[in-house]
Amino acid sequence: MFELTATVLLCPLAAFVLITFFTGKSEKISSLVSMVAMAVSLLSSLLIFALILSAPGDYELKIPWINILKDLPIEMGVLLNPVSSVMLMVVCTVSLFVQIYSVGYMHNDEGYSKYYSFISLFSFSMLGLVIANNLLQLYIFWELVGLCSYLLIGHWYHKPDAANAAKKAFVVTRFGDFGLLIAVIFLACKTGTFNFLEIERVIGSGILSPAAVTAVALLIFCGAAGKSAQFPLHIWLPDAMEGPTPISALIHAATMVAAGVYLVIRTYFIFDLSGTALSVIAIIGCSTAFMAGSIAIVQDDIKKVLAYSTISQLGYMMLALGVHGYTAGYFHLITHATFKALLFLGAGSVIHSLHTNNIWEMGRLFKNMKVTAVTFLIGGLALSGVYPTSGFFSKDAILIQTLESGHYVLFAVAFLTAGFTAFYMARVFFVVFLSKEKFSGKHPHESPAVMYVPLILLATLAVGLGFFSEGFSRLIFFGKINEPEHAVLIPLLSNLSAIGAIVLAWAIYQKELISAAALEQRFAFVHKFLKNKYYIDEMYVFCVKNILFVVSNAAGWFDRHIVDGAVNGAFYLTSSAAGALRKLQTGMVQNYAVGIFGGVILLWFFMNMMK
Amino acid sequence: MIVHFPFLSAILSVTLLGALIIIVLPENKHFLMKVTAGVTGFISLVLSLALFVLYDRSLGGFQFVEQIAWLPRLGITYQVGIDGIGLAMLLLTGIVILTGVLISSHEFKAGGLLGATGRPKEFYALLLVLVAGVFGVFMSLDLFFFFLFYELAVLPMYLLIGIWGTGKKEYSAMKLTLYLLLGSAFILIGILALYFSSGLRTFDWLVLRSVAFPAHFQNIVFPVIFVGFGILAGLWPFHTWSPDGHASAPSAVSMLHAGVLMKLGAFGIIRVALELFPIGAKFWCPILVFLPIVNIVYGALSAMSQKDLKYVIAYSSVSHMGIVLLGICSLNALGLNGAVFQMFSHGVMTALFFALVGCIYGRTHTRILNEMGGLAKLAPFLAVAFTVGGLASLGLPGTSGFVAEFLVFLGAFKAYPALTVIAATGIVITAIYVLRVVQKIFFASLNPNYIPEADACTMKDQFTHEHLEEVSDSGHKGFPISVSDAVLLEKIPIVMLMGILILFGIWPSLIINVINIGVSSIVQTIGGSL
Amino acid sequence: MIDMYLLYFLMIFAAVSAVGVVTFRNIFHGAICLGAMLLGIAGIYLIMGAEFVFAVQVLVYVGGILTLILFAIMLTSKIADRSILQANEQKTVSFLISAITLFVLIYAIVKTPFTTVQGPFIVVDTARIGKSLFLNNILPFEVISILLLAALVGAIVLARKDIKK
Amino acid sequence: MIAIQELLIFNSVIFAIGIYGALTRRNTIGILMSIELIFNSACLNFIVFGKYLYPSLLSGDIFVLFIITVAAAEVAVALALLLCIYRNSKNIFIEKISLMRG
Repeated sequence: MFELTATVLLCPLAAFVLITFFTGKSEKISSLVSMVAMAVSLLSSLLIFALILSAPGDYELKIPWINILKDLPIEMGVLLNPVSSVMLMVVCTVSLFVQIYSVGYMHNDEGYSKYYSFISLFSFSMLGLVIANNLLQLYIFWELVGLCSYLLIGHWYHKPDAANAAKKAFVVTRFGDFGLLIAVIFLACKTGTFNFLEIERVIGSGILSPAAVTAVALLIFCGAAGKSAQFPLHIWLPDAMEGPTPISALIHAATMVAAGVYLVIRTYFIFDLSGTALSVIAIIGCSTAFMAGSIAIVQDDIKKVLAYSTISQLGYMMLALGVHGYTAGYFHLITHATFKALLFLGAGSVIHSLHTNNIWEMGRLFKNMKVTAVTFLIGGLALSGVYPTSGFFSKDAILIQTLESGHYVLFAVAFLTAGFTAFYMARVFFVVFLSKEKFSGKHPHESPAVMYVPLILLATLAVGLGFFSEGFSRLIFFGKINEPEHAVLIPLLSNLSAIGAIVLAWAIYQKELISAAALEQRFAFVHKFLKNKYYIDEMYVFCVKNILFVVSNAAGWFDRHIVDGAVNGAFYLTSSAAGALRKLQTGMVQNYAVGIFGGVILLWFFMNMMK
Repeated sequence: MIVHFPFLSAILSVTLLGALIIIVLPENKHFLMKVTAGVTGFISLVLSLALFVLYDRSLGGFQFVEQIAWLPRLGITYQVGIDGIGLAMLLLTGIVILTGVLISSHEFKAGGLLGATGRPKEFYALLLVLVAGVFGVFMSLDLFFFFLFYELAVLPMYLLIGIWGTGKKEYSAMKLTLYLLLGSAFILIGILALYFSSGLRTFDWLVLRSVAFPAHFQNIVFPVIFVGFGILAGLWPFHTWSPDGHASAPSAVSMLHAGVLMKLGAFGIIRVALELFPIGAKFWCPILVFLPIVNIVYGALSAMSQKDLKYVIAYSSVSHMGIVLLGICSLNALGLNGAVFQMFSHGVMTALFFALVGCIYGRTHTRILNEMGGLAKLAPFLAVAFTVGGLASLGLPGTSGFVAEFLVFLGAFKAYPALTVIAATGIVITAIYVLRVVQKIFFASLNPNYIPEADACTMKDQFTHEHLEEVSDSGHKGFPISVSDAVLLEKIPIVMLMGILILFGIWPSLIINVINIGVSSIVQTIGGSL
Repeated sequence: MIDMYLLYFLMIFAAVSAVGVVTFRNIFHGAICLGAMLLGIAGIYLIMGAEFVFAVQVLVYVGGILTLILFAIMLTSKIADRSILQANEQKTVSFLISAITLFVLIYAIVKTPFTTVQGPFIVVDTARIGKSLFLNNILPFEVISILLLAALVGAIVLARKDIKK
Repeated sequence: MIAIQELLIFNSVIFAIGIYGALTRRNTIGILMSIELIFNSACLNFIVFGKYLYPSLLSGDIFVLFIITVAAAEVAVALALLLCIYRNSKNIFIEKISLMRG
């Protein structure tokens, strides 16, 4: 089984190396290498999953990496269990589909080979993260996916916005990573190991005080929040849409941003010990979901809508984990990966044909792009949680879990957010695909087959995955199997609300029964507030400008003027003393002569006194 | 396996011989001088590598020891030997000198950075003398020779910066020299105190190590030596020579200086302060640890506010040397291993940086960040290399910088949890300024000051008035400068340095196993917790 | 007895001339005073029986050095030129210093008990001087001749116009 | 025959005047002349000591001869230097020739 894991992991790495050093000149070979490698990985991961399915359990492989201390081994390793094997499949699948899709999307792009090499590197890093058997390895790959995200967001580096967005993404997530790093170090120092299973065992024995557990959990969550774009570290994700759309689909919707959730799942045994930490996660997840969902309603950029939707859905996952909905959260992660990738790729297809991101410059695309429209609709329905798509199963599981855990306020907010979700998706769908034509002089056309075939496949998954929810919950659970409740009321209610929201959107944007402009006028304040994304970016800018830059400039100034000033002051003192003494040397021989004779006289007096 | 070839003396004599040959070469044989310097660097690297391979890991301790009585009546012996720590440093020096010589040999071409000053003969001779001094420090087992080599390494810097530097070079050279001599004064006091108080009248490090000095003596002398060497290691608040010095020095000198010379300070702290004064170390390190913390955070913050590329790199060196010193102050195996590994890693990384800065400066004729932009289009190789260097600098896994910083933080956390958390904020700030620099130089739209080399001729006639105005607005007068990518002579050393960064990032055990041999004996001496 | 009065007279004459040397604003007048002083001293030599020294003093000092000085004055500036006039500087300090020096010297002279040989001055004839110079002091004599030669060459080299310019 | 002290005091006076002149004259030639005063006072001192203390010896006379010779050489060189300076700077005032000022 570990040979298969090695295959999964090393194929993309080999592809990266090959493309970077050898095939960079030929675009076709580069993309082919990358895709073949990914296909092999996908097959291997499927085999691994099959093996795991046949005998569930933890399979571990350890390889020593750095030997300094006997009682703190630093290792690399593989941990295969249902959780990781499922994630392997998801990553490989989405990555492969995105790579196929990119053949069309990135056609004629200047950095085509570079794109494929980075995407291979990303796949490698993401897979490495998934199979990591210890926190350090996870952290390593965690940073590497962050790097790939940076590189791929900045794919069109000559655009200032892209360059800025890339930097912002890296730096903001780095803030989160700081917490994770501290957590890793803290755990290593306290438990003497990085290994997940051993940490679980050691912590289980109660070696850490409850406060310490909470602290560690929150620090880990800090990292997760950075990567999974949770409030208040979510600001990088919308900007990250500057990258190529397939990248948004792969990294910023399906895989990397889910890594934060995956991290929490991997270290759930820590969170499970701390009620406080769980509550924090739940509250932050829920508020993120609500906030991002509400912002998504007013966005004009199709990718931004999806980006905020991603943040919102990640908030859902966090909420689920916060209310002991381990299985539900993870399941939503997987379904979300498929339908959000689908949505992004669909959006990419539209953008590819119209060369604009603004939904108000689209319209009635259903006529021209049937496949895209239908698959986008399926994705949208899945996201809205309409039966029988996969989103229905995963999202309702979360809602039920929240209600069952007794967090009524959170449930109410989450329920409302579900309504938002349906509304903004419907808004986008109607405006882009059904309403009046708003583009002129352009001739939208259906994308080539390399682009729509992945769409169809992903759409199939987005619909089909939901039916595996029971099997999933038997395979993946924390503690005890959480038998899915066959509650009827909540799914019914949520579906009704979703349909209601869709109808509302239909009324506003399709039939224009209710004027959107009038609504904007009516709720000008709310609209402005949402349009400006709760002014969080502004707050950050304010903080960075007024705190960080001021502090750094102060440090720079302090260094130049105080520390160095002291040095230069010493210089100055010496040289001015010398300058004063220098005046004695007038260059006038007679002055010197006065000195000579004066000295002689003084000497004489002195010698007389000595007598 | 004990090999009787005198490797260490061979390294020393090869570098000195190289300097001698360059001095006697005729004035106009520039190519021969470069070749001689290159060959000298190459031989010393090969010899270091040979040592690295031949060093018996199972035996540990000091190997390849050579001993010649020099002034027996004063207890001065020419005694060299190498342990794990010295080995890593030797390897680093070999790498940096070779790459430095290669980089500077390109800069001596007409139109290059050093082309205007010329005088390659003196330059290379001084460079090799400096390196001989550095090699000498890393292998000396006699405090007299230790100090002698130390001064030999420090003093040529004055001339190298004062003559071949840029900007306010005289000021920088003077400042640097005065500072380092101040440090030397401290060190000399410490060494003499050792010499006289031991009662043995010997400079032999091995003998002195076995002397148990009384606690109060250790407590007095330790901080003196710590600060003395700390000045060279960029210890706050004695670091301000380094930004000015690095900014003014030519690339190869900056590479050697930040890459190797600053490590002499840290190495001296380990070799002299830590190993000879274990009690003093235990007493002082928890107090002195605040300075490295300030180094890390404050250095990074200062780096963020700089507008000059070289100053950014120089302040980042201050910040990174803070990590080294933090590791040393943690006094445990993890921290010390991390510190030495960081010395190695930062040496390579900063050499890479300064090499690149030289390449960039040679092309753009400015080091002000705001005057650059979009160069990735014209010089993709430099962009990639700089990004790799930057990633190593911000401690990205996969580069040696991560392993080093992680080990240091791990070790330091065991000793000073709260302070380590503060220090670790440095890595966030580092990310901010490194990416900012990368972005300002290479990304975003191309600054109109620069055009591709191919367009230089064809475009010259087409410059409209508006274009020139636009150009002059951005602080550049006159025609745009054509910018090309790195040439082979630049690519070789840069690729070498990049490769080393990544190799040791992926496979740190390769060198940590050796370092650990040296470190574990220190930890035993200190008797600290592991 | 006449000798003694003459001596006093010459001393006063020389001293007044010396004051003139250092106080005249016109450097030319100062030079004339110097000549007078040199002659006065020469007279003292004569009275004290040092005839050869008297001759050398008159020949070398008055005839050579003074002439040279006058030449220099005239070469460097016209006599009527303002630059010949000169004011003295740092007078007070200098006066104090020279006064104290004088006091110190007089103090020493008065305090020291000299055992002098009584009787009139013995006249030294030139022949003895010659013998002494060429027998006992031949080496210093030769050395001083080399010095003179060197001074001669040096003076010529220094004073000639730079041909290159 | 007058007392030795009187002559010595006279010499001291000349010497002091010479010092005064050397310290105050602005004209370089004036300084040179003042130095000549000092020389003369020294010469006379030699003669006085020779005549009063060791009348049988010739050392005083010989010394004075040498001093006069050296003085001549010195004046020659000094005046040559002076002309040189004058040619270069059109000036012989001492405060103007302060090239060695720090």
